[in-house]
Amino acid sequence: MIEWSGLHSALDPFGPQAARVHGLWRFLWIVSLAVYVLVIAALAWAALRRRTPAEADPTPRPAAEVAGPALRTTIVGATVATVLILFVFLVVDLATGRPLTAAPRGGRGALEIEVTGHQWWWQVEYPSSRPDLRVVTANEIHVPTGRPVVVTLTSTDVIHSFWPPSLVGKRDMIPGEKTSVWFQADTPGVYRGQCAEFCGYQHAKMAFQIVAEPAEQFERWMARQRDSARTPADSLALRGQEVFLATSCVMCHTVRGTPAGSRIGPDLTHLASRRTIAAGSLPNTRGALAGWIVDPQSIKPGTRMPSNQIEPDDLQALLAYLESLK
Amino acid sequence: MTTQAVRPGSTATAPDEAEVRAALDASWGRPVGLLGWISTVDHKDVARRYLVTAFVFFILGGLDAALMRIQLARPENRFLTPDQYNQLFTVHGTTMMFLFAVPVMTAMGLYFVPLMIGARNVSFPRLNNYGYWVYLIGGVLLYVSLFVNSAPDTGWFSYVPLAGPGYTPGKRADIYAQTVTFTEISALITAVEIIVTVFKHRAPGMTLNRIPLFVWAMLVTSFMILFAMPWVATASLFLAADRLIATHFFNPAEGGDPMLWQHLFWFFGHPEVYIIFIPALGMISSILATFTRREVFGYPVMVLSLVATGFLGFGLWVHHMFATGIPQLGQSYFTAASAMIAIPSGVQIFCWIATLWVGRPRWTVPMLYATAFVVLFLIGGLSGVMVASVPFDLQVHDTYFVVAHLHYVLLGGAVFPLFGAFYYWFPKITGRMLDERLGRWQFGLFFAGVNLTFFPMHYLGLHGMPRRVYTYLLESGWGDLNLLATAGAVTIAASVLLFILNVVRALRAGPLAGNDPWGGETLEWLAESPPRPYNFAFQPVVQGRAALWSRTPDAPVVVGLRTDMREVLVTTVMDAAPDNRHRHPDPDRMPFVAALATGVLFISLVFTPWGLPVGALLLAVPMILWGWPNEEDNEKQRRQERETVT
Amino acid sequence: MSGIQPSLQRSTIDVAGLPTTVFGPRDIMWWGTLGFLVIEGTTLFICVAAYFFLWRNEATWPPEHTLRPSLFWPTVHVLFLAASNLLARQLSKAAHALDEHRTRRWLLVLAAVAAVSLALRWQDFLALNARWDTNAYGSIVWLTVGLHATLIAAELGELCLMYALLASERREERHLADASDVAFYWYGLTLFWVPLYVMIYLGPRLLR
Amino acid sequence: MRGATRALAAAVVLAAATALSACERETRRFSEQPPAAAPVSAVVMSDLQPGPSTPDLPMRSAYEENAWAVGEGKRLYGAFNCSGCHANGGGGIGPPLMDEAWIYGDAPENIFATIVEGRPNGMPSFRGRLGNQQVWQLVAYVRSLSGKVAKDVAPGRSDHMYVSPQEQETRDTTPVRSSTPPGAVTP
Repeated sequence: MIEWSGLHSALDPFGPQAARVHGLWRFLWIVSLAVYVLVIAALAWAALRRRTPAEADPTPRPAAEVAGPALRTTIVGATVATVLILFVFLVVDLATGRPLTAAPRGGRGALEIEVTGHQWWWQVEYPSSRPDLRVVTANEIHVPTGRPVVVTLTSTDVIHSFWPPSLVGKRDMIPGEKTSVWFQADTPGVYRGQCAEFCGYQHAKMAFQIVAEPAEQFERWMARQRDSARTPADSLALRGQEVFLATSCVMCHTVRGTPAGSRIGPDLTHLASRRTIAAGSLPNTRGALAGWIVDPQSIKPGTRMPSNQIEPDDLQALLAYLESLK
Repeated sequence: MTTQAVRPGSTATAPDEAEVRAALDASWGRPVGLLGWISTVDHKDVARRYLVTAFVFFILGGLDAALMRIQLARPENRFLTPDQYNQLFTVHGTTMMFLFAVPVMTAMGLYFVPLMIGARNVSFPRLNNYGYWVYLIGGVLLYVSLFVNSAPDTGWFSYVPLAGPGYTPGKRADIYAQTVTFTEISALITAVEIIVTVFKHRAPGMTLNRIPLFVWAMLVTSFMILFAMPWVATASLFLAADRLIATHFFNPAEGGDPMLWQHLFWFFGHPEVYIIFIPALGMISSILATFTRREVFGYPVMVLSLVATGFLGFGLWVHHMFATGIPQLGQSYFTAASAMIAIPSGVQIFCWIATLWVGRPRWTVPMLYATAFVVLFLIGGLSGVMVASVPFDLQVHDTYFVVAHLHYVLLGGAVFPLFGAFYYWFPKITGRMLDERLGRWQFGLFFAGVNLTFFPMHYLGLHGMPRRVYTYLLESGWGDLNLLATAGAVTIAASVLLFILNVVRALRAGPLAGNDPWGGETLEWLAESPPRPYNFAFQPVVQGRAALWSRTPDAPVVVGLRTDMREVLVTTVMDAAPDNRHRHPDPDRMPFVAALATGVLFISLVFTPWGLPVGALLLAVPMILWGWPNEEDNEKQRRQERETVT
Repeated sequence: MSGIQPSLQRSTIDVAGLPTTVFGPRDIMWWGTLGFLVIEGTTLFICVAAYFFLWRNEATWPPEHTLRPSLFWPTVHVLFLAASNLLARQLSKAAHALDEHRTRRWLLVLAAVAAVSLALRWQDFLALNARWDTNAYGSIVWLTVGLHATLIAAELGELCLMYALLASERREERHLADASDVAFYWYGLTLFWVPLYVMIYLGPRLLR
Repeated sequence: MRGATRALAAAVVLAAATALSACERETRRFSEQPPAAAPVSAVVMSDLQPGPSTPDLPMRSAYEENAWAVGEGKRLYGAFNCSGCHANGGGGIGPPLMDEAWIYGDAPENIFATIVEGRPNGMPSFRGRLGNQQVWQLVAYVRSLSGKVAKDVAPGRSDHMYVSPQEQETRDTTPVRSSTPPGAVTP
């Protein structure tokens, strides 16, 4: 059961890319099963068949001497069948592969996103020629349904791999290189993705989510993401902002609209609008957030976020502030 | 000159066998004591040590896996930390590939190739001994590092930049690099041994088309080792240099390239699979022939398939890198090549089924294992064809689907035949029989355990579970199948325990085997069980492809080699016609000392570049003494020993 | 199925008349030498592959701010090594002729050649004009030249050992075959260097 | 026989020594307060003391034998832009960190104080902004820049442009007390 973390299976395709591969899988599976049953049946028959006394002669002999010409023909036939099946496999493979690697239809209309892998989170950027229209967020990718999305991938440290199985197969993110992949989500929903190249201690908990929503809703989301964070109205959250800016938070995180501008960790400008924290490891609830701030190392040992000793009052204020970052 | 020198002797010239044996026992014996033990040059001694050591590493690697399976049995389990888990999965993979699979396969070759071709020993016996000690040092290095919490933790594939100096501080990845170096040295030595032995030491009459299939398999494997292992050795040299002396092979900011590592590694890594798998094919052919009482169907086709697999194995490496974004044309080529390698494998399976069909099968434990090979390997082979497809691979690459695939290939395709081979050849190695009833239980448990552990993993992978994760979320829904897999791992462990029990019982009180308990086809069954250090009192002359089955009662034997010292017959490459006599080395301690010096060299290279000159100087001493003839001294010593005994 | 029961009555092949000193592919040491040449050749080939792989990443070769390798000493060295094969040939001939005295002499000459070659190798390193830790180009050329240098050093040791052996009382006729294998190894060693020289020192000039 | 046994024993001892030294070097301490984690108060800001003077106890940084901590220090050094002033140890706006000259002392506690408290002429105070563990990691790394940690603990090259030899290669030098911060010598 997948509750808050999203759909995550190559067998539950929700886009044209994953659907094609799913079709290919069904073909492969059925052909393989047929081949397997045939070969094992032949093996069982050869092993267990009743033998005439002449056939059961224990004197060692070359097999070819005992075998009739029919056996040789059978082997040649089986080999030819193998070659043919492999040939069909190649054709089907190419037929599936070409449209997958080809640029998406409606090329110019595609949404462009840049995703950068970090140990162990994902930086998501919606580029724009106008700096004020750029959107930077983390670990959660919003896309409109029914529109191709081209993702440019790179990494700042080690090799990661971008993989939302319900939408598209994986593509490695290699430092010093740019790779790309495209997908399209047909149905609104939350699709989980996970790093698929071993990248160190928290490879297991380096996940992201793709939230597919109708175009209007997506545009609304984009508009909100472009905004800077509002200065909180209530006093507790205001004090939380002070805590944020006075402690170690500010060393790594950005909250646009405040002096906090470090790019080492995820951008927190609209943290409260996200579904999860800690790269898809925890639901974005107050309790989880508090636990994550105080003791991230017991949730994700080795993560780059240090443990923080914060007075309980300050923590409550900080949580109130972070929850105000809608 | 050659042919005239060989006199097809009359029927009355054979010397008395008892006398010959006594003389050979004296000249081929091993010195006593610990020093004698380390100085052995007998291929069987060395191979037995390889086998036992590799089996110990198999158990250690299995324990690594068991700990991983405990950790993964439940979601969000806290049995292991990610640090420990990463070390364990790295050591598991490195152990199974470098310390178990390759050495155990080549060790079977080292033991049985000389016996099967009717030779007295391998070509370069001291080098052979050196190779074993170097391998042992490499393995001990890895496990010492694990026990002091310094084991490599970047995977057996050790991708940069993660394994580079920037992201793995300390010495963990350096230990990986040097472990690889040690095992590659040993594997390369074994490959040269086997190739030259097969080329130059075959018994007279064993022309190319009479070479047993197992020997063909080992020959192909050795050639693959020769051309594949230098790639990973060089790659690990680059890695060690990047980490120790700040070279930039893998640093993209200075013109290096992380992809260089992947190409170098997989150009070795893919042939590696066939290096493990091809000897297993040879084992199956041996077992099948003996227990069906038929020479394997289609000998030329079988040999060609082995050779074709050897060649094709080098053309597939990129299919491990589809997710990195290889150009479309390249992808299609590698898909086609990967699919093509299914053809020779298929042909061999068909030929075996045909042999079984016309044969008179006896369902001993080795036969059960050989048959299970087809049942299991076929699953791995078919899923292998699936992952050759780029679009499909992009979904399942680096997921548990691939974990399932590779374990079906390596366990089904290599470990099952290997266990069959253990049961089959155990009587030859030890002189005693393993218990059939225990063997059947062991087989059953192993078969069930492997399927229970690895079959569910196909499903897990398709449902998105990536490899190399130390845990997974409760929400993922992967918990139940993981628990099942852990139960399977327990079953495998029980089976391996049963095997150890069987071996211990057989060694203590197993029934004596005699020379030829199974009615075997090939020459090893002509020798005693266990064979004497010189293998055969008189080297046999081969009269047909099934060396023993075609042997006539009046088959000629080779005489005229000296018995007062070690001398072996060298034959021609193609026709195995007697060509010259070679003075065979005596036991020597220097290979052991040289291995220690090699150990100092490479282990100190983990810490300082000065390890190279210092280690090289250290190594020079035993190497010079090794090159210096010591036969006369040995002769003197032997005489003294004999005098003190009498 | 039990073991043979050789008796005085069985037929035999008598090999007592076969020679114990043979040369070339008839000798197993020759095959061993060939095996190691194959391994070392493969290793150096991998360096070549890595060199061209890294080349792809750069707009210019050598990369910017890196000097091209100098030519003079490396060219002297490669010509010297190529010419030394004539000496190795003499060694091989002397060994084939079973002439201990001449074999010893040529072993000594070749050892001197190897020593000179090691000294020239030092110049080869200097001529690279790049350090191993400046960039990937520097790394690959240094390592390639260095790997080949270890082969020369090992061969120097082997030559000295062979000379000492043939000068000692332990010498036997069969050791002359080993001496001819040393010459065989020398051919391989020098043969490897020629393409490596072309790649490392001429490559950046030839293929721009 | 005896020779071999002795060689074997030597090898075992060597291996054991290497292995033991590995224990501390390779530990990954993701989360802990280092043993010397409260030394901010231990940093003496005044030379005056009541009673007889206490002898100086040299302090050892908690992480100088731990490769992972030094590596983390290196990462933080880059992440927090220490290189903005100190470059990769060669100095710039701020003093170089890889030479023998130390204005405020080269001892771990001195460097700790310099980071936490800041120094006149431009060194900011990181008090409250960094956890003690992070500061100690930085201290260990800064000391590795001038060869003050063991070679097998010091980091190797990073995946960046080549600017200076890797930390493993820098040699330890006798620290000299330098009186004038270079930043102070302004025209």
